[in-house]
Amino acid sequence: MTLSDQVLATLCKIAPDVDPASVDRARPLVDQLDLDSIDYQTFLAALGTEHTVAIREVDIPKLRSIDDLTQYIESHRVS
Amino acid sequence: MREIRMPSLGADMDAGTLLEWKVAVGDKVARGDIVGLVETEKATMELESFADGIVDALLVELGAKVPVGTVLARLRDAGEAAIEAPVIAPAPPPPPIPVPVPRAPAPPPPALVRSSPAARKRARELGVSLTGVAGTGPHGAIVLRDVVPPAPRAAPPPVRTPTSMRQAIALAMSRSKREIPHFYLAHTISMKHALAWLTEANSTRTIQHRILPGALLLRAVAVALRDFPELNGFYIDDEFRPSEEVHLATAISLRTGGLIAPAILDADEKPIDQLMAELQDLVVRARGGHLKSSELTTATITVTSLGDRGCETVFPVIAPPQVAIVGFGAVLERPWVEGAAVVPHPTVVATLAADHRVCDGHRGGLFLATLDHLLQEPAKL
Amino acid sequence: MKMSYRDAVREGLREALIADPGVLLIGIDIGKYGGTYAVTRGLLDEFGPERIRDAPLSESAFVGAGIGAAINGLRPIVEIMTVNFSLLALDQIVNSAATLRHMSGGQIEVPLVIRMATGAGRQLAAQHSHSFENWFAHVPGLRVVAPATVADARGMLATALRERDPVIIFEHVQLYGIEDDIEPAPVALDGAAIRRAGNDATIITYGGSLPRALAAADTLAAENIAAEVIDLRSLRPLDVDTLVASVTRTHRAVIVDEGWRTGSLAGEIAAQLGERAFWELDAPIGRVCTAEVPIPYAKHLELAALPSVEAIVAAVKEACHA
Amino acid sequence: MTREQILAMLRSMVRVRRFEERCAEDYVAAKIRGFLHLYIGQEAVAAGVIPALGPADSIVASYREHGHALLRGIPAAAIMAEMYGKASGCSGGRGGSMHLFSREHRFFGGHAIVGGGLPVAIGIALADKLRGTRAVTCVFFGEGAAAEGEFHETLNIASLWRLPVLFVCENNAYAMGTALVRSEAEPAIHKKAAAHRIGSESVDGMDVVAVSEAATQAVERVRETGAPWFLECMTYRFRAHSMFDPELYRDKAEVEAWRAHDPITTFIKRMTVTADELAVIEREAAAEITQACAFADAAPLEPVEDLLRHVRAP
Repeated sequence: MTLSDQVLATLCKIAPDVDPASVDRARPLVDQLDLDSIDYQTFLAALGTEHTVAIREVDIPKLRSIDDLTQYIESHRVS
Repeated sequence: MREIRMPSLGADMDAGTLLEWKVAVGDKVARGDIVGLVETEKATMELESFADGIVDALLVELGAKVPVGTVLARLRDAGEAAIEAPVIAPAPPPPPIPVPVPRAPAPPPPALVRSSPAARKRARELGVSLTGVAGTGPHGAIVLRDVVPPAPRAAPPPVRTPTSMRQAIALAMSRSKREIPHFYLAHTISMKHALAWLTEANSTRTIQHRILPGALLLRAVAVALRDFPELNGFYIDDEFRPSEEVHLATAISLRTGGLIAPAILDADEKPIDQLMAELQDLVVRARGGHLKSSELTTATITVTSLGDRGCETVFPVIAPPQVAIVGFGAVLERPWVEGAAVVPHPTVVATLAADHRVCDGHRGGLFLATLDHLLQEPAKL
Repeated sequence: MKMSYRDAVREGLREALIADPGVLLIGIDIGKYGGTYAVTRGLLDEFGPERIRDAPLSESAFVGAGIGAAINGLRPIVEIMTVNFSLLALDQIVNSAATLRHMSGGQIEVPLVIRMATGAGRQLAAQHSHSFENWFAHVPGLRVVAPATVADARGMLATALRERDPVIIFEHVQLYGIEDDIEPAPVALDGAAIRRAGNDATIITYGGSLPRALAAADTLAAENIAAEVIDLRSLRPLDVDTLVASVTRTHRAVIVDEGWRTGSLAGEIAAQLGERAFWELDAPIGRVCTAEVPIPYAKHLELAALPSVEAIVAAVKEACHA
Repeated sequence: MTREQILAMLRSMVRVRRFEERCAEDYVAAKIRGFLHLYIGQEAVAAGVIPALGPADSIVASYREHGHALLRGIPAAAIMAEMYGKASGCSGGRGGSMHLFSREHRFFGGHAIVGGGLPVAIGIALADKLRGTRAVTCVFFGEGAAAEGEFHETLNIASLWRLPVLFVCENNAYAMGTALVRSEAEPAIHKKAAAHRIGSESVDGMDVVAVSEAATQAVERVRETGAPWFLECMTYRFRAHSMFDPELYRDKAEVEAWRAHDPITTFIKRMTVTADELAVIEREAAAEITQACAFADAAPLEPVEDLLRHVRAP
């Protein structure tokens, strides 16, 4: 299971009604799914915990798609 | 040859004891004669002959208890020869009824997960195990709502608001429009200071404890309400009952359609971090359908926010028996006069719908002004 | 056509008397006095003393007479003023009416309708406030119905008169005054009716308890709980299929029954649901019955004893684990 | 009375007597179970009253009703088959000794609740009255019924509504184990009818001729006037109340004294019935009973799959 798949799986756990196959990993998630700020915050917090990465406040506006998040985690996680 | 048998002298009689013979071998007997005495549980009864004849043989000893129908004596007709017949030994006593050997008690069943039949059936249908599922039923029992389909599911569930919820919303809203004379006020508030404070506050917090603008707005409403009791309480049996506590209901839209408004209890006494954590927990549980009934029923006022992608202004409907509702539109950049210059500011339109039976526009306006003032000094919230 | 429950029963009786000369009414004070609950007012003048027969205070004898007349070709409708006095006629109802067809190997039929008022709520105290529908609903050979709406009160009698065996109709004392706009038409005696649809819980009730069940459903709706309300209409035979179908949808059942809990009709229904809808149950079957005390005279005590809207709401919320 | 009428009366009583004796024998042989109440000693009442009723008239009897059923015309075979619990019994094997029924003979039952048949009887009469059929309903009951509330309720309504009912009280001095004087303040049962303004009389229930005359007049009177009549027949049962009643409540001497009034032997003496005439009647009765028992023995049981039949109309 690639890191990108793991990120998508975490999203689906937060929003069980989301069909993973239909998510365009390049496009911003808020444009595709009915996610409000709280859902997104819960999603970011879960990613931070699962991949032990400190997502900084200033970076958040740039983390809009699955690809953005996957690259950010790869480069910032403490491995 | 005719027989005299142990008579059935009662619906509940199985056997009888021969007490006495009144005739001897060779005696002449006529139909209807009493030939002996028999004892039943109930009483001593006469033994009657239903035939004429000469006593040929007495076949049962006195005192013998024999089943109904046992041949007790034989009569021969006048001309018949006597038959030498051995005296029949008394009938063997009925075999003792075998007393079942008590089986060792079955070993106690494995510690059962306490769950309702419907929950177990749903679990079987979904192919999920119940172990480890946290039950929200009585004494922690797993009930239907605790059995959720395994994620991810192939087909997205059809967007269908459970009819009961739609009906409930319809009933409450139409009652509200019927009974509550709403008045509406709107006020645009600059969020420049608030957002700046948030960005600074979040930079010192981990992603898990990040605070969102929504939580700040809730906090501001809760604090503002301290000075406006007439907006916080219930209108029941034609009178307003102000509430000591401030239980803020937050309207949460559900992806499967419909709306639910669980309450954050005592919102005015909770610091911003706790408010944020509770808000997040409520949204997750609301979406999973795991809300406690007390959370659904005790709200003293409701706050509804359309979120960052909604429209500018919301004109909400009061949820009876409450008497007010605060609405927030999307936070948008708007031109803002600062001194002599016009500069862009992030702003939000705050609205108030209130029950004119309880308070008037003047007090409503002051409430929104107080809200504005509080949001200009976020650090104090 | 707008009419009260009482008017509906009277019209049903008038229609029966007009339609079949074999029909006659027997009961205490049904003629000159016009009926304790004024149901038979005016019938004596219209149909005469031969067919509207005021009986002496001899329940066993005049119910037995109704049975005999039914055996011998007439269509009597016997009124036992209230179920409280039916105890005096219980032997004739159970050992004669319900049993003659069987003991005679099918030769003797007893096409008899018996009407009785039932229930409490009018501060008539213990001897005049009984609910014994369950006693009669226990007896094979009887059909027992409980019209809870004006339409059923108007329509059940004509159907009952077509039965070739005894039918007992229970009319709750608190329903006589309710009014409704109905079209007079015969209705089936069988089959429970869903008086209010809902998917969160099933409230099962009959007769005088229906209005309280509906009120409870209103209260529950305001709290996001949509309760389905089922009116049994027939107490023997019980339409268990409809109940099972509903509980299969809602997974929760609460039964409201004005009888005393122990040995009640609610107990029988709970047992049948336990047998046939076990795998659909998400909570124990709730029962809201009269407290096990002779009905007290004082209003506040009587109300405390009888199944209340609040008790029904509480039972449903408990079933919903709310 | 003609010779024919005399022999007919004797035949009635002898048929009932021998039938009941065979029932006792079959009960002891466990072919008949449950309760069995024999009519031996009281034959004159049924033999006197039943022939006075026409085919359109109705009869309601108690649990001691084998004699009434037999003399009303229900075949001995159908009655015995009912005792054996067979499907071809006159009640389909569903009623047994205490619940003999025949719609065809308007024989509306054996009723086993003491007094239970009384209200049903006036109902049948009410229907006949309203339909103007001039039919009479005759209801038989023991003196024990007079202590039941519904006895008085029934007499009052019969009189109040003027119903064509002939009440026949078979006063055999004992209600199961209780002597009449120990249960009724006023042991003369027919006097109770007067309290409800119903004409009544008492007659020697051991004298079939006296019973017949009284019954014939009573039936005609009821038919003509449409009003009820009360006939008390003083009679006696020679056997116990039922098959396992040890008769502790009466002494043998009393029974023997009543045997002297045996309705059959006294009738034979009084009417100088010859040995030949008696022999023919006895032979016919014996043949009837043997045939009945053979039929009952061979008759099939009702299949258990039919258990739930006869509860409601098909």
